[in-house]
This record gives sequence, structure tokens and C-alpha cells, in this order.
Amino acid sequence: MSPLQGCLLLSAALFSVGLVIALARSNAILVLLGIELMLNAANLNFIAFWRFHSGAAPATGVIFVLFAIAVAAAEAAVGLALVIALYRHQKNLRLQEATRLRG
Amino acid sequence: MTFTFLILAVIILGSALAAALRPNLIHCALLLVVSWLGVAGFYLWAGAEFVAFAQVLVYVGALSMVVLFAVLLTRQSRAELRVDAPETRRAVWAVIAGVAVSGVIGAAVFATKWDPAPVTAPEVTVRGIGLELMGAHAAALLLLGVLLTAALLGAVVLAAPDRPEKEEKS
Amino acid sequence: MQLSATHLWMIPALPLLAAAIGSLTPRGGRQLAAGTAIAAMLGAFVLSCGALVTALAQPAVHGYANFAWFTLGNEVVRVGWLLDPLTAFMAVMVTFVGALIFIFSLGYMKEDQNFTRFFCFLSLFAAAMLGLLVVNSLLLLFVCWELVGLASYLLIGFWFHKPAAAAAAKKAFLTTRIGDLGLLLGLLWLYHVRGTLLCYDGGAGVLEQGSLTALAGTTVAGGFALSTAIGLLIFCGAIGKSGQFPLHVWLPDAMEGPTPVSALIHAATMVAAGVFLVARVYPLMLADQALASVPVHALTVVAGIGAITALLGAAIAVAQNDIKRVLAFSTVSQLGYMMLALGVGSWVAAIFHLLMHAFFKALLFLGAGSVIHAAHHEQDVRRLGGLGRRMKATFATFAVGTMALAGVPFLFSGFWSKEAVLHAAHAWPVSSLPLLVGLVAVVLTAFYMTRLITGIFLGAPRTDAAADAHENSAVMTGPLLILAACAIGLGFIGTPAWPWLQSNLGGIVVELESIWEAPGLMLLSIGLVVTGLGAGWAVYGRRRNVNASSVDPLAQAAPGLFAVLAARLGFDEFYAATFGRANAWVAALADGFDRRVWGGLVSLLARFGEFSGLLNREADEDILNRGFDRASAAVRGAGQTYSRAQAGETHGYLRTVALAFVVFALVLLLGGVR
Amino acid sequence: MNLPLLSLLVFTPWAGAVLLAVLRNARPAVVRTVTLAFSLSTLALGWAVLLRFDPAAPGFQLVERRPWIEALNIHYFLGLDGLSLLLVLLTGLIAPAGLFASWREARSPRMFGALFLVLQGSALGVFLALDFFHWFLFWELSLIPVFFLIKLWGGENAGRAAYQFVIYTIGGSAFLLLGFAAVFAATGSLDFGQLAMLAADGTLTARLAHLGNFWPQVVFVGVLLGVAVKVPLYPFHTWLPPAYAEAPTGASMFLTGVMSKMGVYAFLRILWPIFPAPLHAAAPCLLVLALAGVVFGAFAAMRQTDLKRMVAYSSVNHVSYCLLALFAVSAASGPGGPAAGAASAALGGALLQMFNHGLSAAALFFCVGVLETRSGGRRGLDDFGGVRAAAPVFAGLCGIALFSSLGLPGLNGFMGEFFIFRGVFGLAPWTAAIACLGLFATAYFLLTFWQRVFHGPRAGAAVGNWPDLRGVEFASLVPLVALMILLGVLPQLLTGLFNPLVASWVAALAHP
Amino acid sequence: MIAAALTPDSFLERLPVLARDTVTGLLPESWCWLAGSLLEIIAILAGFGLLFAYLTLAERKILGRIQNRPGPNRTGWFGLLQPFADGVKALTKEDVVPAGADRVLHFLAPVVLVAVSLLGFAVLPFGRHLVAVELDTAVLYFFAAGTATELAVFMAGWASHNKYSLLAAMRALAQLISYELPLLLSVVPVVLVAGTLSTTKIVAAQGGWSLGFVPHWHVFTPWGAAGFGLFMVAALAESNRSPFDLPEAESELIAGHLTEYSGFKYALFFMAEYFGMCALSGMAVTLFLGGWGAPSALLEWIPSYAWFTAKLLVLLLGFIWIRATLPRLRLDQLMKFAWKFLVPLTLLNLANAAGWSLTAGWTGPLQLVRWAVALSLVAVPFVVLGRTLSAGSAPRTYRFA
Repeated sequence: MSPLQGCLLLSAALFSVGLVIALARSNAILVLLGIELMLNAANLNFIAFWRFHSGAAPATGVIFVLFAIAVAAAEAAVGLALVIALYRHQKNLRLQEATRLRG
Repeated sequence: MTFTFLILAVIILGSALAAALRPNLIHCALLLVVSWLGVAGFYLWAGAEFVAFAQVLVYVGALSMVVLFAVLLTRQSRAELRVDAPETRRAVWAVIAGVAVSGVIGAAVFATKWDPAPVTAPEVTVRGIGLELMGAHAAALLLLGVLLTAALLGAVVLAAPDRPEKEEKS
Repeated sequence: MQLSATHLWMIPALPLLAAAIGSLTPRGGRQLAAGTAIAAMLGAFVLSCGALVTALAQPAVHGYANFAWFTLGNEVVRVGWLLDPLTAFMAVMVTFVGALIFIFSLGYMKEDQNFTRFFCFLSLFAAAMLGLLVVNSLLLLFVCWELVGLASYLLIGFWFHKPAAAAAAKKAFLTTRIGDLGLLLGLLWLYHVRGTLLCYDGGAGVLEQGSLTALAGTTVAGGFALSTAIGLLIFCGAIGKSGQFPLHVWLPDAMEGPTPVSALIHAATMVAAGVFLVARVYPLMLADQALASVPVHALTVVAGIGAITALLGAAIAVAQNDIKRVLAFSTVSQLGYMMLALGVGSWVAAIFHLLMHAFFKALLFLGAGSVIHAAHHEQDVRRLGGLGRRMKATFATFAVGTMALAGVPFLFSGFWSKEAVLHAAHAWPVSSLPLLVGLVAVVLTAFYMTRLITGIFLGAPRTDAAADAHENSAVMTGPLLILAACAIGLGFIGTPAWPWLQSNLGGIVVELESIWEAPGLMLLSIGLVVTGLGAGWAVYGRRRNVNASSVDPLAQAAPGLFAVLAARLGFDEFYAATFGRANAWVAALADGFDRRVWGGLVSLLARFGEFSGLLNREADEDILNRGFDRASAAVRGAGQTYSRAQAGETHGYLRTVALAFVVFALVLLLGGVR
Repeated sequence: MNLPLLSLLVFTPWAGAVLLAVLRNARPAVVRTVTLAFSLSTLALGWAVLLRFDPAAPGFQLVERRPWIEALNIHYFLGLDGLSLLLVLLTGLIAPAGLFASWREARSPRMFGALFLVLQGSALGVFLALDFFHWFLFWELSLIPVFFLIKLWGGENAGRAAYQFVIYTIGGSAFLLLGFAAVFAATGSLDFGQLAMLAADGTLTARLAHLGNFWPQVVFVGVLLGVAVKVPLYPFHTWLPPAYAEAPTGASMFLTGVMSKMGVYAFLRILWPIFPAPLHAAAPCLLVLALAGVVFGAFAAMRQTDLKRMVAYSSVNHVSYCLLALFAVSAASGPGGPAAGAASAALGGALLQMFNHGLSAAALFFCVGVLETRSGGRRGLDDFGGVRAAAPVFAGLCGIALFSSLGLPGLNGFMGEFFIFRGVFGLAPWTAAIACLGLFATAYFLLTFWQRVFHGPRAGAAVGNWPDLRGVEFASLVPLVALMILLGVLPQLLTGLFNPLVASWVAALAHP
Repeated sequence: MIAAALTPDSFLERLPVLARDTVTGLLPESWCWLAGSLLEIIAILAGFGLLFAYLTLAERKILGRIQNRPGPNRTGWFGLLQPFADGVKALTKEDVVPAGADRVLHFLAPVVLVAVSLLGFAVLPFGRHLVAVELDTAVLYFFAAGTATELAVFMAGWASHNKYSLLAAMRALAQLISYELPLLLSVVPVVLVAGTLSTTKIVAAQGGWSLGFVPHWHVFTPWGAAGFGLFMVAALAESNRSPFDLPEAESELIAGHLTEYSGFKYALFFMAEYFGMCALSGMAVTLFLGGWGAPSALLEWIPSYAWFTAKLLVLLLGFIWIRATLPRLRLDQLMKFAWKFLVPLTLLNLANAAGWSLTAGWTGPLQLVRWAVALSLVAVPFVVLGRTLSAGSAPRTYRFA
């Protein structure tokens, strides 16, 4: 097993764990965190390919990850704001109850 | 396949899995922070220092704080921090989906013939990253700035109370 | 003292300086403003005399001094000063008459609030007029041409609180501007063809032989020579400025201005600028004379216009009652004479008449001003009368002016210059019509001047204002006396016996004998003058017991004709009904285009957008929706079933995505893509 | 000593706007002084630029060129030639005068000043930018302050006028942007100089045609529309009278003095060098439109009873003279080239006219503004009478501005118009002959203005206490009027700046 | 001798390195790196541990002098043994853990805090050859490491199961997040001008003198002075020092997140606070005060680490002095101060620094212009913002006091 494959497997596993968290837990914050984990798994892939795979431009992977981190930060900010709005609305964070479109 | 990598993998996956199972929300959040730190360690191991520190700065320094804040703001008593255990049916489905996804990706990873890895890590200096960001990716960087501003404003708007507070008499 | 062309600019510069000082002088600084203006004018007079001396030393030579004004693109715009006898004589006349009128104004405008402003404007006018005379570039000439128009505008509208004065000023400016546009086009054409507007420039000037040959040799549309076309366009400017038919309508109205202004600008100098202009570009006007095949020669048109104007002006003057109006139409008529002289080929006669006319017409206007001032601004002849006994000096000088204008033989300058014009017309081979017109105008001139002078000075005062009149102070009568002296004496510089002026103007020694070729003509004209005077005396001189409201004898005799003449042949009404209306119509069209058509188009576009939206909605609701309603009723049933999968349950969505990914990835993997 | 003078020129007003935005609680007097000081910076810096400017040197001077977004080949590129310098100086003159005109503005002078300074900076940016990217930014940015100036400080129908103005111009700009997007797609460059070089050897057309056969035409029409609306060219001018009329006086002055020049500038900087061939093909039609602008603009002004609208229409008329010259030259270009003398006179005259019209139209708006403040907002043609008796100094200065505007020789307006006519006559004689109608009509309505407002007995709003010019008004009108006289006598003060430029344009025309 | 002492590479200068090499020279080649690192860690721990000990003493003594009392003077000569007495006391005290507390986190919090606050020392260049880890991204590393302190504070507050502690944790989070921004932003200009994230290179960029006695330290430029001031203010807040010590305000929150800690855990918190203070001061010295550089060419013979220590001590003294002088802020004032004053100022300062480096080529009279513009860009916003900030906060009137 080459290092690249190891990294990719790690990333796949991390992604799955994130997915499981997002799917199984009902708390909206945790779902959001699961999604962040999935994003991290993707970032891991970028770095893995950048490090262990020839052919890419020297800094592309790094740049990609930096952008992804920044976007993740934005996403988290908006997501958590949504969480707070959700909480204000239904006084709990159970995502399965947040099914109504009307306010 | 080094020892360091294995340790890191254990930290990352272990804390993530623990987070998936713990009932206490604060613990979950802190465990995920550990997982993120592990990812930062992975970046360091892979030679991407800058990304590693950025990861720490953003995830550990900022995101975790926001998450913890959100946790503290969205509870009425300490007891609420113990969140419900997952419903069995959904949990089973979740595990099935997770296993299927990792299985598929794993299969794809093994099914693909990879080129041999380069011996040395590509040389990337901070200056290089900076020049790249301001040069080839300048437009993306600008857009990102706009995105972050928009997200910030959006977050403020979303989180702000619906009704305006009464004007304070000062 | 001599003044060369290089220093010619000093002549207009002096009044300009006075104008600048005057414009900055506060209202209280009466002496300063008037003093500088008069001093500048006298200085300019001295300089002009110096220039005359220089010019007379070599009368056939055009002395000039050219220099570059500025550069535009890759074109150097050059201008210059020109000194020849024409310039010099005109300059002397303008400065001399101008200085006298300035002095007269001291008395006439004494009570006016805007005294300083008046002298400022007068100086500005003098500067522009003198500039017009001394320039060697038609471009600069045009500049000065417009500036005299501006000064005229300002001075006609000097009593701007009177609506009539303000309207007259505007009318004058706009009417002359129509002519000026022709002049502008002519200059543009000339500039384009020749690349310069310098009159004389060592062979390259537009009035020099090379240019003239080229211009006459080019044919433009209609078979005209280029020189004819340009010449006629330039003549348009002269028509406007010199009050020629059909643009004469502004000149009588311009009498709304103060009388010294009328004397200076609308009698002696500015209105003569058109004559001067034609005389200046005379080589150009003459260029097509040698061509036989052209439809019409430029000068023929000039002669025709001049003849019509001469007759028209004299005829209308007969039926006017306002002193200044009579004199104004008389000016129109006399300018027509000058044009006629130009047209028939004798620019020397024209300039001779111009100079003489300047003196005696200025005299007449100042005399009228003296009367008006004394009679508390009463200008209507019918409401005056009997002033001869009260204002002896004015009466005497006015009588001298009248006789000069009427052409009373031998002693008076007008006689000699008018004879020169008539002789030139007689010698014209093309047609005898101008001569006939000129002779008829002679009778009319003598007639209406008799009517005027008897109306003002003889008989009994017909109103209290007239009865209360007193002779004015020396500052007003003094200039009258000097001008009267000139009106008598100056004519002798151009008599057939001693054609000094003619010789010096043209640079050719004029033979004595040539003048005496047609003695019959002179006798005829003398006879006509006597007829006119006699008729006038017969009709008006012996009237007794008339009052302000009695009807004019001519109106009794021929009421229709008199009414038409009194209404100035209805030119104003005609123009208002045609050009004025067309103008308003085009304006309304342009405005309407903007408001309705273009604005409408824009709102139409907006409407179209609205409409298409509306259409879309209607179509959706009426046609598409009904069908869809039915279909959707069926779909709704199915949808309700499916909607359970879309309960807003986030986890379900996420799970579906994950499983879908798995399925697609499996398909790809098993499908053997790599 | 290599200060980035041009950047300073552009950004100093903006810095002032920022400063004003910060000075939240400052007193109006302080705000006005600050605004004026920053506005005057243009004049001072323009003078500094003038001292270093060498008219004889070819190409752009004081160039500042830095890579900006290298991925898109976009540069921060400022530079100036005689044309730009002329307009920069004009801006430097008009902007402070405009501020003076609105000196007594009581409604939030801080906002007004800030918007005005933003506007000023944007206009300068348009005149100095040499890369389409930020040129277009400046071009569009200038709309925003104008919109607010009209909407918030304008007259009764200001809202409608402002919207009309912005939508119209933005509509035009959309076409412009579209055109340049295609140009960029075809060439990968937005640099005016490079594009002009590409256009000169026909590469541009070829590359555009490579995108699709109709693209060269589409791009030209798009750019033309964008610019034509801004100038405005005849049928696209309907936004102008309401916008100029409803804007506060200071903004009207800036609009007519500077913004309308932006359009002509764009014609000279963009259409002229980058699309010479299509412009040549379209020029006969455009000539007719410009002629219509000259004639109909003047005649339409005759019908106006609102003085501001009248002056606005006179602006349409005067700016159309510039276009007339440009189109005449363009129509005559081609193999062999036009008559060099006529072409250079037309172009030089057009440049002179740009400056002169800026001066005189701004002064006229200023005068109408004075009338408005004295009469409490009335500005109808029949609302006044005999103002000259009440305020002789004002009447005199306004009269000079009027006569300058109607092209009286000896004042600046004549110089531009005469040489435009001289050039156009050589290139398209009938056009010049018909355009003379415009000259007559201009004189007609301006004299009507003067007669109804200033002459006759005192009537309407002119009755009662009617002070003559106050210190501030006097101080802002006198320099403008003095310049009118000075430039009427010594046009070389301006022509010296752009003569070599015009000569080079003419030379370029000869070998198209 | 003097000549040798004057060279930058004198014996004194190389003494610590020589010492390390002597020790590692005794070991086999493959152990060298590990041993070197260990030695460095030990040196830092020992050095700063000692510094911590005497800093507490100094603080107490100085506070005492300022409040006109002697301070600790019973243990040892002038009380010099007081720190050790304190240490022994802390070690022997009972470790109390509240009943409802989250035991794991309660324990982890001080440990994490100390560990994290020590991390920063790794990249500080203490001397010409004295930097533990030479990193290309050192500055980033430093602040990344520092961010974890917030987490530790939160853990302590939350784990204590105490209302005051939790409130303190919330306050601490808000404060630390708010001041993180100006702290980082005030560093960016330095990075921008120096063009590097490496601490050693930043120090090297400040080498040299004008006229032999005006060092090229960043603090001697307008933006640098402003940045230094802003950095120090933000650092005060980041290390929870007075007047920003709201999270542990004794009078309001009964020492906040420290309420439920006692004995050695409390000592660890105490230690971490001083370590954090030292690390931030060290960073300030590195970024703005020329690091180990001597203030004059004539004084170069004094070894570089001595200069660093001297500067560090001066800054720490400043911390103490401020604590003795200023009263504590209210929470809303604190937040307002960060967001409405510090952040805009740092942003403006960034622009100012950018302008400064763009105009680096200006000479002669233009230099004066450059200085005037830069100074006004510092002074004018400071005055204007300061006024607007204080405009709203007139002395409060209390209706029910």
C-alpha cells in the first residue's frame, strides 16, 4: 500500500465518519460538525494528491485547501447562525422537527 | 506508511468516531476539535506547514469557538446538553450509508493504478503561496473576500432577533 | 506724424482700453469714464491722421503687417493689420465723428443713471469698429464684425427697462446674425479653398491675383463661378449689417436706443460697415466680371439690392412721423445708394458717399437728438413744430444737414457724392434701372426732408413740450456746428474739379474731364432736387393752423398708399407670418420630437416590457394553466405519494444523496471506467 | 521626485469623501471647507501635471502602469495626453465652481460634499484610465453619486429624472460592456493602446470576425450605443434635459461641464482609435444624427420655458458640434485621408469646444442657480424681468457667459465653433451649411433668455429685495468669465496642449 | 580583545550554542537532533520557569511599592525566596474537584493551557543564533498555537459546573475572539513590510542603523509605533491582564473560571498566564523592537540574548505597571473598544504600512511628505475614532443606585 492509498483511505474513512455523524445525530450543531468533517476529509485528499502524486502544479493543492478552509469558515458561520435562528424558532435543535417551511 | 501517519490516523478517526458516539454535546465538539488538530498534524506530516497552521487557526481558533458559543447559546439548562441518542432506525441507515460510501471509495482507491509517488515533497514557500494567491488566483481571492463578507453579514442577519429591540433611552 | 501698419493696432486699442477702464468704473465715476472715452477717441483720431499720412504717401500700396495668432493642430492661424487709403479715410472719419458724438453725449446723457456704462459701451463699439477697419484678416474682420453687432445690441438695449428697446435690440442682433451666417459660410468656403483668410500676404492673400484667378476659374453648382458664390455669401453679411433689403427691418427699430447711438452706430459708422466690407473685398467681387458665361455677376446682385433698398427706404421715409424713424429710413435709402454705387462698379463713389453721408447724417441725428432732448423726449413730428425760433443753432445746423442730404447743389457735400454715384450708375453698361431708381430716390429724399424740417422747426408749437423747448448747452451745439461745417466744406475734396479723394482712394489719378462727360445728368438731378424741395414746401411748408392730431396731407390724397408706406410695406408682419412662424414651428417640431417621438419611443420600450410581461401572464393563466390544471390534478395525487420522501427531513435528503453517490460510483466502477 | 501624480489626482477627492464620511459631527462650515479644499486639489495637482507635461512628446505621459489582475491581463494603467490634461484642467475648474454654486445647500452638506467628491474622482479616473477595466469602473462609478445628487437634492421631479438618467446610461453601458467583453474574448487585452495598435493593422476585426462574422459590427454598435447615450448623441438625449434641470445647481454644472465631456472623451479615446473602420462606415449616418442634435437641440431649446431645461438643450446643441467634427473627419478618412487642414481644424476645434462648452455651460447653470436661490426656486422664463436693474454685476457676468455660449467672437465659444465649422465645411459642406441654422437658433433662444429675464421693467420674482452677487458667487463666477475672455483672445493657451496630438491624429488618418 | 568583542560573532554571542554543541557532541550522530531539541526545551522551561517565579515576586513587590507598602519581604533576603515558598504551598494543597464537574475536562484544562502557552516559545529568536525551531511560517505558528488557550479557558469554565465559571468562560471567549482580530491585524503590517512570516527574518529586516544610533526597528516608523501600541493593548487583553481581566474578575465573578481550582492546578493557570504574557511580549520585541538587535552599533558587543532579555523585561514591567494603574473595563466597553476602535485602527494601520512600503523610494523633501502623511494617518483616525468612541459613553447616571 503506497502512502497515497493510505491517505486516501484515511480520508474515505473520515468522510464516512462525518457522514455517519451527519446522518445519525439529530442535533443540528452536530450535523453541521459532521459536514465540517467531510470537508476536512476532502481537504485531506487535496494535500495527499499534492504531496504524493506528481503532475499537479507546485502549489495548487495548497491553494485549494486554503480556499476550502476559508469557504468552510464562511459556511460554518452561516450554518451556526441558522442554528441559532432555528433554536429561537422551535426552542430545540432537533433537526427532524425542522420540517416546516412556514415561519 | 510511517508510524507518524498511523498515529495521526488513529487520532483523527478515533476522536471522530468517539464524537459520533458520545451523548454530551460539549464532548462531541471538543473531540471534533481534536480530530481537526489531527488533520492539522497530518498536513504537517505531509509538509504543508502553512495549511496546517491555517487549519489550526481557523478550526481550533475560530470555528471551535463559534461552535461552543452556539452550543452555549442554544440551551436552557445544563441537562439539555445531553442530546438524545440516535434513533435506531436512522442510526442503522446512517451506518449502512457510511460503510457503503467508504466501501465504494476504498474500492475505487484500490482499483486505480497510481503513478509512483515523487520522492520529495513539492517545495512550497510562504512567499510562493502568497505570490500565487495574489497572482494567478487573485480573482478567486477577491471573490472569497466577498463571500466571507457576505457570509458574515448573512450570519448577523440570520442570528439577529426578528423583532427590533426597543430603543434604549440613554 | 506717420503711423505704419505694424502699429495700426494702437488705433482700436485706445478705445478698448477706455472701455476696460469704463467697465470697472463705479457708477459715480462719471468724469473718469467719459473723460477716458473722449480722450481715447481723440487719441485714436490723431493716430488715424498719422495713418492717413502714411497711406497717402503711397496710395496704391496695401501696407500690411501679418503675424501668427495661434496654432491649431498643424495649422498656423495668421492675422494682420492692413493700411491703405480706404482704411485710413474710414478710420479718420470714424474717430472724428465718434469723438464729436462722444462729446455730444456728455450733454445728452447727463441725467442718465448709467452714464459710465454708456461711455463704456460706446468705447467698446469704437474699438470694434476701428478694429474692423484696420484688420488684414477676414477672420479678425468677422470677429470685429460680430463685436460691433454686440455693441450695437448693448446700446440699442441701453434703456433695457423699456420692453420695446429690449425687443429692438434682440431683433437687431438676430436679423444681422442671419446675414452674418451667410458671411460666415462665405468665409469658411474661402478659408477651405484658399487655406488662409489674410487679405494681402505677399501674393498668397485671398484678395491677390493668384487667389482671384483660381476662384474665378472654379465653377460651382448652377454655373456660378466660385468667386461669385463666395462674394454673394459675403455680401449677405453686408445686407444684414447695412440694413439692405430684405434685412432692413431691424434698422428703424434700432432707433429705440439713445440718439447719440443712433447717430454714431446706425447712421455714420456701423451700418456703413457693410459698404466697407464690400469695398474691402472688391477685388473678389470683381473677379467674375471677365467671365461671360456666368448666370449673374456678383456686382449685379449688389447693384440690384442697392437700388431696391434706396427706393424702398426713401418711399417709406415719406410716411413716417417719428423724427428718428424718418432719418433711419433715410439712412437705409442712402446705404442703398452706396451699394448701388458699389454694384455699378464705382467703389470710390460709394466710399465718397459713405464718408460724406457719415458727416451729414450724424449731424442730422445729433440735431434730432438736440430737438428731442430739448422737447422732453418728444419725437413725433406731429407733436412738435415751431422750434426754429427757440433753437436757432440747432435749426441752422439741421437745415445744413437737410440740404446736404437732399443734395442741394454746389455748396453741400451731399451733392457731390450723390452726383458721383449717379454718374457711376449712368456709366454702367448693364442696365439703366439703377440710374432711374437713383433719380426717383433723389426726388423722394428732398421731399421727405422738407416735410421733416418744416414739421419740426416751422409753424407753431403743437404741444406744450414743443412750446417749452430751449436751446441746449454748448456741449451739444458745439459738435453740431463742427459737423455742419464739415457737411458744407468736406464735399470739395471729391468734386469733379478736384478729385483728390478719388485719386487717393483708388491710387489712380482721376482725370478732370472724365467727370464732365454727362453734364445733362447733373442738371437733371439738380432739377429733381429742386422739384422735391418745392413739392415738399408746397405740401407742408404753407400749412397753417394744424394741430397734433390733424391728418397728413398725403394721407388725405392717397390714404391707401400712405397707410401701406406708414406700415413700412408690412415687412415686419410678413416676416412674422412666414419666418417667425416657421421658426416657431421647427422649434415646436424639435421639442415635440423629444417629448413625443423619442420620449415616446423610450416609454414604448418600457411599455413593451410591461406588455410582454402581461401577455406572458395572460397566456400562462388562460391557455397553459388550464391544461396544466388538469394534468396537475393527476400529478398531485402522485405527488402526494412522493412528497412523503420530501418531508423537509434533512437527514433523509442527505442519506439519499449518499446512497445515490454510492450507486453512481458503483456504476462507474463496474462499468469499467478505468 | 516621481510622485504618482495621476493616482493622486484621482484618489485625493476620494480621500476627501472618506474623510467627510468620518467627520460625522462636524459643523457645516468645516464640512464645506474640507470639501472645497479637496475639490481644489484637482486644480493644484492639474497645475503640477501641466508643469511637467511636454506637449511635443508623443504618446502618454506620467504613465503609471502596474499589473493588477495578471490572470486577466488587467493593469492599473494611468496616463495622460493633451486631451486628458485638457479635461483634467476643466474638471479642476468646474468642480470647485460647482461646489460654490451649492455652497448654501442646507440639506446635509456632508453627504453632498462626499458624493460630489466621489463624482469628481470618478470623472478624473475616466479621463486618466487607459485600461478598459478600471476605466469602465470609473465610468459606472460616476453614475452613483449623480443619481443620489439628483434624487436627494434635486427638484420636484428629481426622482423620475434620476431614475431615467441612471437607467438610460446604465442601459447604454451594458452595451458598452458587452462590446468590450467580446473584444476581450477576442484579443485578451483591455489596454486602449494595445487595442488601438491591433485595430490599426486590422487584427482586431479579424479576431472579432473569428468569433463570428457579425461580431465586429455588434461590438461597434454596442460600444457606440454606450458612448452615444452618455454624450448624448441626438435621439439618445431625452434623459438629459430632465436630469440637468432637476439636479441641484452644482451637480448640473458638473454634469454639463464635465460629464458630457466624458462621452466625447470616450469617442476620442475608444471609438476613434479602436474602431476606425466601422466608424468610418457609420459616419455618414452618425453625421446626420449629430446634425440633428445641432439643429433640433437648438430649436427645442427655443421652446423651453424652464431656464435649466433651456440651458440643458443648449448643451445638447454644443456637444453635438464636437460630434459633428469627429464624424465629419471620420467620414472623410479612408484611403488618401481627408484634407489635412480641414481635419486638423475640425479636431482641434472639437477639443477647444469641449473645454469652452464646459466653461460657458457651467457658468450658465451657475447663473440660473443664482436666479433660483434669489427667487426661492423659480426658474421659469417668465418668472423674471428687469434683473439687470437690480443686479447689474450679475447681469454683466451672466451676459458674458451667454454670449460666450452663443459663439460671440472675442469670447471662447467662438474659437471652437469657428474651427469646427471651418473643418466640417471642408469635409462635408452641406452639413456645415445646415448646422448654421443651429447657430442662429442658439442666438435666438439665448437672447430670449437674456431679454425676458434681465431686460424690461422689474417683474415677477425680480421685484423686491434682490441682492447682487454675494462674495462666494462672485468669486466663483468671475474666474470662469475671466477665462472665457482670456481664452477667446488667446486660444493658444489651450491649443498648445494638444496641437501635436491633433497633428498625430491627422497623420494617422492619412494612412488608414 | 575589544575588537573581538565587538564582532557580532564573539565568544559571548556563541556561548549558548557552544554549550549545546558541547553536550550533543558527546552523543552519537543520530541522537544529536533529539538531544539538541530536548536541551532547548529544557533551557526554555528552566529559563522561563525562573522568570515566572521572579516575575510573580516582582509584581507583588512593585504593586506593593506603588501602593506604598513593602510587599513580600519575609522569606529570604528581600523576600527572594517567596516564589519557592509559594510553589511548595501550591504543591501541598488539596486538589478540590466539585461534585458535578466534568472530571476529565477539569483536569485537562490547566494542562492544555500550560502546554499551549509554552508552544509559542519555540519560534521566538532569543538571540542571534538562539531559536528553537526555524520555521518559514513562524508567526502563523505562534498565533495558531496561541489560539488553543481560548479552548482551555472554556474547558475550565465549563468543566467547573459553576455559574460564575461558565459566565467567565463565555466572557473569556467573547473577549479572546474579539481581541484576536486586532492582535493578528496589528501583526500583518510587519509581515507585509518585512515580506516574510519567519521571525528570524523579521528580526533581520530590522537590522542596521541610520546615523549609527537610530535603529531600523519597526517601532520607529509611524505605522510601527501604532502597530506596537495596538499589539500591546490586544496582548493585554489576550493574556487576561488588567484592565482587561474581566474573565477572572474577583469582585464580580469570584475569579471566574479559576473559582473551582485550587492547589497545583491553580498554580498551573497562574503559570500559563505569565507564560502567555512572556510569549506575547517576546513576540512584540521580535516584531517591533528589533528582536535581539542592539539599539546602537556601539553597543553591539553586548550579546544579543542580553538585549532580548532586557527588552522583554521592560515590556513585562510595563504590564505590571499598567495593572497597578488602570481600573477594569465594563464588558460592553471592552467589546466596543475592540470592534469600534482597535479593529478600524489596525485596518487603517495596514493601509498605512502598505503606503509606507510603496513610498519606500521617496527621498529628500518627499521623505518629509511621507512621514507627514503616515503620521497623520496614525494620529487623525486615532483622535477621530477616540472622540466618537467616547462621545457615546458619557458618565452613566444610575437611577436605582
